[in-house]
Amino acid sequence: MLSLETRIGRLVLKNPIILASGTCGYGDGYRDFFPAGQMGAVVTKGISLKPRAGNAPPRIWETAGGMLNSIGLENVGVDKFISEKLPLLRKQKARVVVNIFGERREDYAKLAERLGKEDGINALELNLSCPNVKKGGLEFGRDGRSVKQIVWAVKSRSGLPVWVKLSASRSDPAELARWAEEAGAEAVVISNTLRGMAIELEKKRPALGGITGGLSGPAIKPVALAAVYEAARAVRIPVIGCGGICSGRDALEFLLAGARAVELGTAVMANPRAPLEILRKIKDYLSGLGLQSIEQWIGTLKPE
Amino acid sequence: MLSLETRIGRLVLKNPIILASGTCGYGDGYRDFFPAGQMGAVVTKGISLKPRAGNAPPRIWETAGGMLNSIGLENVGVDKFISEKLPLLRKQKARVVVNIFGERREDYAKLAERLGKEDGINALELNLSCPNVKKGGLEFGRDGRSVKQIVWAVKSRSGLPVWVKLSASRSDPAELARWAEEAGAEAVVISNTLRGMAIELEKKRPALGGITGGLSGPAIKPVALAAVYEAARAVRIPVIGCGGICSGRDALEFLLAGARAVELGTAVMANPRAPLEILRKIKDYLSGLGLQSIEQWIGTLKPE
Amino acid sequence: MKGIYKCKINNYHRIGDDLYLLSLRLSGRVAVKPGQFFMLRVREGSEPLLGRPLSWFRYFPNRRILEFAFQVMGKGTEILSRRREGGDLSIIGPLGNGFETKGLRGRVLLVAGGMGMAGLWSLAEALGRNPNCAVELVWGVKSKSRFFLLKELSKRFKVHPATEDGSLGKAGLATELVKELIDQEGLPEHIFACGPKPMLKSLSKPALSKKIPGQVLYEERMACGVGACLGCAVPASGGGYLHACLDGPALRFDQIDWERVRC
Amino acid sequence: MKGIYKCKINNYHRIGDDLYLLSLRLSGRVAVKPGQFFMLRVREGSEPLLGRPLSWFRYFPNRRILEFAFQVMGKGTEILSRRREGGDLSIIGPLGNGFETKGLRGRVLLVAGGMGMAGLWSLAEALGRNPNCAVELVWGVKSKSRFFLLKELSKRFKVHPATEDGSLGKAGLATELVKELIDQEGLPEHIFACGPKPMLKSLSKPALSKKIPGQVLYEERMACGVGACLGCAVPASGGGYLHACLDGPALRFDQIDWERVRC
Ligand SMILES: Cc1cc2nc3c(=O)[nH]c(=O)nc-3n(C[C@H](O)[C@H](O)[C@H](O)COP(=O)(O)OP(=O)(O)OC[C@H]3O[C@@H](n4cnc5c(N)ncnc54)[C@H](O)[C@@H]3O)c2cc1C
Ligand SMILES: Cc1cc2nc3c(=O)[nH]c(=O)nc-3n(C[C@H](O)[C@H](O)[C@H](O)COP(=O)(O)OP(=O)(O)OC[C@H]3O[C@@H](n4cnc5c(N)ncnc54)[C@H](O)[C@@H]3O)c2cc1C
Ligand SMILES: Cc1cc2nc3c(=O)[nH]c(=O)nc-3n(C[C@H](O)[C@H](O)[C@H](O)COP(=O)(O)O)c2cc1C
Ligand SMILES: Cc1cc2nc3c(=O)[nH]c(=O)nc-3n(C[C@H](O)[C@H](O)[C@H](O)COP(=O)(O)O)c2cc1C
Ligand code: FES
Ligand code: FES
Repeated sequence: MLSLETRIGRLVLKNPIILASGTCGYGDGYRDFFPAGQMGAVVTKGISLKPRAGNAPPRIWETAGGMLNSIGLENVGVDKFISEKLPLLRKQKARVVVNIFGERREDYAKLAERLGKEDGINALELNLSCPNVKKGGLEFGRDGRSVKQIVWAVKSRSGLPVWVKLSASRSDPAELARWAEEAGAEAVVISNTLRGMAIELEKKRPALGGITGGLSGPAIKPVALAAVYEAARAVRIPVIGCGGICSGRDALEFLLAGARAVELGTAVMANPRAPLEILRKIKDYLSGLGLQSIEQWIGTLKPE
Repeated sequence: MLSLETRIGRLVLKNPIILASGTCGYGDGYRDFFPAGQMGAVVTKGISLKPRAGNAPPRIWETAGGMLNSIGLENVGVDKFISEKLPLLRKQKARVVVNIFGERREDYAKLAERLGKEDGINALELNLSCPNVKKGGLEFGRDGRSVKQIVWAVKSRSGLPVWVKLSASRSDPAELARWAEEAGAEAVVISNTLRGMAIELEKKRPALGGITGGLSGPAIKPVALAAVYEAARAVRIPVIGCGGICSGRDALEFLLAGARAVELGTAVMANPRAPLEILRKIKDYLSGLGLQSIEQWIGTLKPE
Repeated sequence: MKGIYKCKINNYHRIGDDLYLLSLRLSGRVAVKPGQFFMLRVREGSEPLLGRPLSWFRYFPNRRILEFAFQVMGKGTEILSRRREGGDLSIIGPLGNGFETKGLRGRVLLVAGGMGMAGLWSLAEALGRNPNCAVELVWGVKSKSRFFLLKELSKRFKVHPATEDGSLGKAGLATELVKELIDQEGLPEHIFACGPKPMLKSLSKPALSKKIPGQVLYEERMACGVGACLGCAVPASGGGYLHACLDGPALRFDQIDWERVRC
Repeated sequence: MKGIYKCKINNYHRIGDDLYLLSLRLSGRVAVKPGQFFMLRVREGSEPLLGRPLSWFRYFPNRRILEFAFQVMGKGTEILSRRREGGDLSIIGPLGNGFETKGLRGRVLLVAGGMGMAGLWSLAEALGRNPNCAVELVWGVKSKSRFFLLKELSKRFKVHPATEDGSLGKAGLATELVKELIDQEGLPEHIFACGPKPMLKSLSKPALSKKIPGQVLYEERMACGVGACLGCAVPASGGGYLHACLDGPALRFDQIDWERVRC
């Protein structure tokens, strides 16, 4: 029997498939299609201290092999998240990772303190790489020292495992992963969307209401894969791969490059059955190779 | 009559279509398909002081909406370039831009000195953003101070207009564009390829001989467009757009976002007729709007 | 219940210029309300990535036939227009809230702009079965080749056609015709509208100022269609945003901040 | 001369398992040498981005018919296999150097691995017309369903077939059969080979050690096909790289540094 269990710091996931932040609502967006509990973990939409309305529409635009979004981190805010969303999530028997986002450094610490007191949260994922907001996010994620400070603050205030989400856009994720590791992060997630833009030619205006947005989907897969490969060589903490993973083969490639788990975003929106299909393919493939455990696959890319 | 003339610093191009470095040989790679002289300019393959053999094959790999290359800056070296390639180029009646690349900062200065003495070169394009070599290139392109030093050295040693080629991969092109401007660059070219990677699953090995490579083609268009849009707002020197431009509409979008010219790479390899088709489409579209000059189009994206 | 349905393409009909009627055979039954929609997976290779939202058009539960009417607009609908009969197609739905029709009575005006008729057809049929309602339709299109099944519709309802080029019916926009109708025949009890945003926006003015109760089928770009991505934002009259795939696509005129609706 | 040719798809034939013979009608004449190839544009939307290199298979100048034989390997060839007769197809070529056949005489051995026969067919025909040459073919495939037009070939040449599963001819690899042939009948004057890299690499050993002059048709991934991108690097025996689309694809065994050839 093949074991798909994968350890991310203190946390053991029953399999390496995670639903990525912002693409599965507050973790339960696909309850009509599959039980979240079948996933290794689910990550909530990014939560901020105050509720955020998000950016003006249009917020979604398709591009070659990918899509842009400029949601602008619309969310209900931490209070309502705790009172209304978390209770539902607790019922789902899934590992719950809460993605948090702040405009100022202190915001992360405050969010950590609030969420650290709640039951049913298995880890915090720090969004230090959102291209869709003016302040915070990407800015912090480009400066090693800020990354370190924020990770440290969140870790000490919440007591929860801290995952740091980085982007291969305009910063070097392997370098930043080192800072995150130093500060005690238990995993880095690579990559968030890449900053991008589309234009409506006939109307001579930006296609997105937020002008620029974040590129996700198959188009960015090679970029994310390179970053994961390099980060996995740069740090000892687990790297979680994310970016354009749409098939079992894609997921197997990220694991081969050194990721200990993968997050799925765009793929699930395009096909709610994708997570289960991908899980099945991983099982079949690794069993076909006669492996006992996914550990025998992770990071075994031939160096040459 | 519509004028397509566009001014890039000291240089006037008869139209905004430029063949990008590395995708048209030493500027004359498509002589069997169209005269290079019909382009606004051609940019040569990156030239280094010494000849370079380049990376091990495979060097080309297709990805969703794009392609990876890891040529590794194979080139004949500056001596042979001057003796064998430049004479052919001079005959082509095209604006000639020589792309140069160094492993150390001094290399750029030495190249500038050599090339500054030659006739038939209209500008130097500094590759500060190649993801395909271990030393130099991308490293310099991530650090503003290095950019400034190199630009200054090349400018003063060659006397030629200096274009700086940046990447939206792991650095902020708008920020670096400011450094380039300060140092006296006459244009910035955005963007080079994005660092990426592919894996051959069945063989458990990197698909490219060079392990990682550079992503180009439609997949990166949104990333390049965002970077061009932002850089055009950050500097007063001309921005030249590059990245996934495959159609007249794509080119018109980059111009709208503020680019004063565009470079075509992957599109030409996929279809040698692309440059002329794109030029025609631009003409038809702008004439259709009743414009007299492409100046009336460049940078006129509605702000909102 | 929301689900993924693997369907067989039963048949295709061209019903006008770039207009198609797609008939699917479902594997099981489905409960659909007028105003609800499905996401159709048209993907070939990695493009187009996302599903395409289409209102269901007609449903024949006994034969398990679900129909969609669509216009070729871009890549996705183009691919859809050349899929083969007998082929497979995955659809996700039914999605969204559907129109609110409880307690409806009196004169009801349905206003369709172009392909918007596809979103109102099922509503018209449902209201047609309601003895308390008198259904009237205003349907505006660019040119008469953009009408589809107009004869069938006209047999069953009072239809006021309008064409921008005057090739059939009233020359002008649907909204102009609505204004005339109101001037001549008074306010209807309820308005339902579906069409391009400029039409809906212009319709919102008389609807709100004259306090005619009404609902629109609001089309916004979607990624997931199931409320998971917050992509389909609709400016809400109270500030912030509603979400077309969850709170809508059927929304009351007064739920929307029309000032912030970009056309 | 190299050029872009807009062709009409004249017809398609399935010639084996996943094997197709594609016949194109050119708008003009073209001068082709055995060993040269064309880049076929199979793009639909933005995928697949790049052209696909295929050796020309047969050419009938009077009817302006150019044929390609190909195996479905991935996305590009799959699309190519379902293009419709009568449709348009853009091809770029003829590209590459072609085989060197000047002054050739005596026993000439052509060694094909699988679909590699597509690259040697035109050469066999040309050499067959050379009265100074005695052409012999070794053709190895996985299983007999991978042979195509074998009967036609066998009528005109001495063909030694081999299959890995033993379903036809000798059981084993083409290279093993070549070794046997050499042992039994002595060294040929010249070897031409086309097939997967492991086959070429293994063939290079006897060819180089026994100093049999020979050429291979070397397949490498290409972006431009015209020498503009330096993508199609082949490890050169003198160090550095040759380029398959410019210096090749026909290369002498001794031009290549087989140690550095990755399989
Ligand atoms: C709830 C709802 C119901 C709809 N019902 C119908 C219907 O019954 N019949 C019909 O013909 N059309 C309907 N539409 C519009 C239809 O979804 C678009 O015409 C279609 O998605 C265009 O896809 P494309 O690939 O051909 O065009 P492209 O322009 O290539 O599409 C690019 C992207 O934009 C999106 N998009 C483009 N136009 C629209 C639009 N008007 N609304 C939302 N997204 C859009 C696409 O889904 C895709 O993600 C409906 C839209 C919504 C939101
Ligand atoms: C000079 C030359 C002549 C050829 N002649 C023939 C022929 O006559 N008949 C035939 O069936 N095949 C021939 N091939 C191989 C053929 O080009 C590939 O099988 C084809 O490109 C596969 O494309 P795909 O999209 O189906 O596969 P995919 O695997 O999806 O292709 C992905 C990418 O890899 C490239 N690629 C994959 N396999 C090869 C290969 N073996 N060589 C070069 N590039 C490859 C593709 O061009 C594409 O860029 C030739 C190759 C070369 C270089
Ligand atoms: C609609 C949308 C909303 C997203 N929201 C968030 C978010 O709130 N926080 C975050 O860290 N990442 C967010 N992301 C990024 C995704 O979690 C993921 O990192 C990215 O989309 C790349 O993966 P993919 O290609 O599989 O989608 C969002 C992505 C999309 C497409
Ligand atoms: C095969 C290949 C070789 C390249 N070589 C160079 C180079 O030598 N110097 C350079 O500055 N850019 C080089 N580039 C980058 C291109 O000039 C261009 O910036 C990039 O491909 C993005 O544009 P595109 O999407 O239009 O191809 C190369 C790109 C490719 C695909
Ligand atoms: S489309 Fe995803 S929330 Fe509506
Ligand atoms: S494929 Fe571009 S040089 Fe050979």
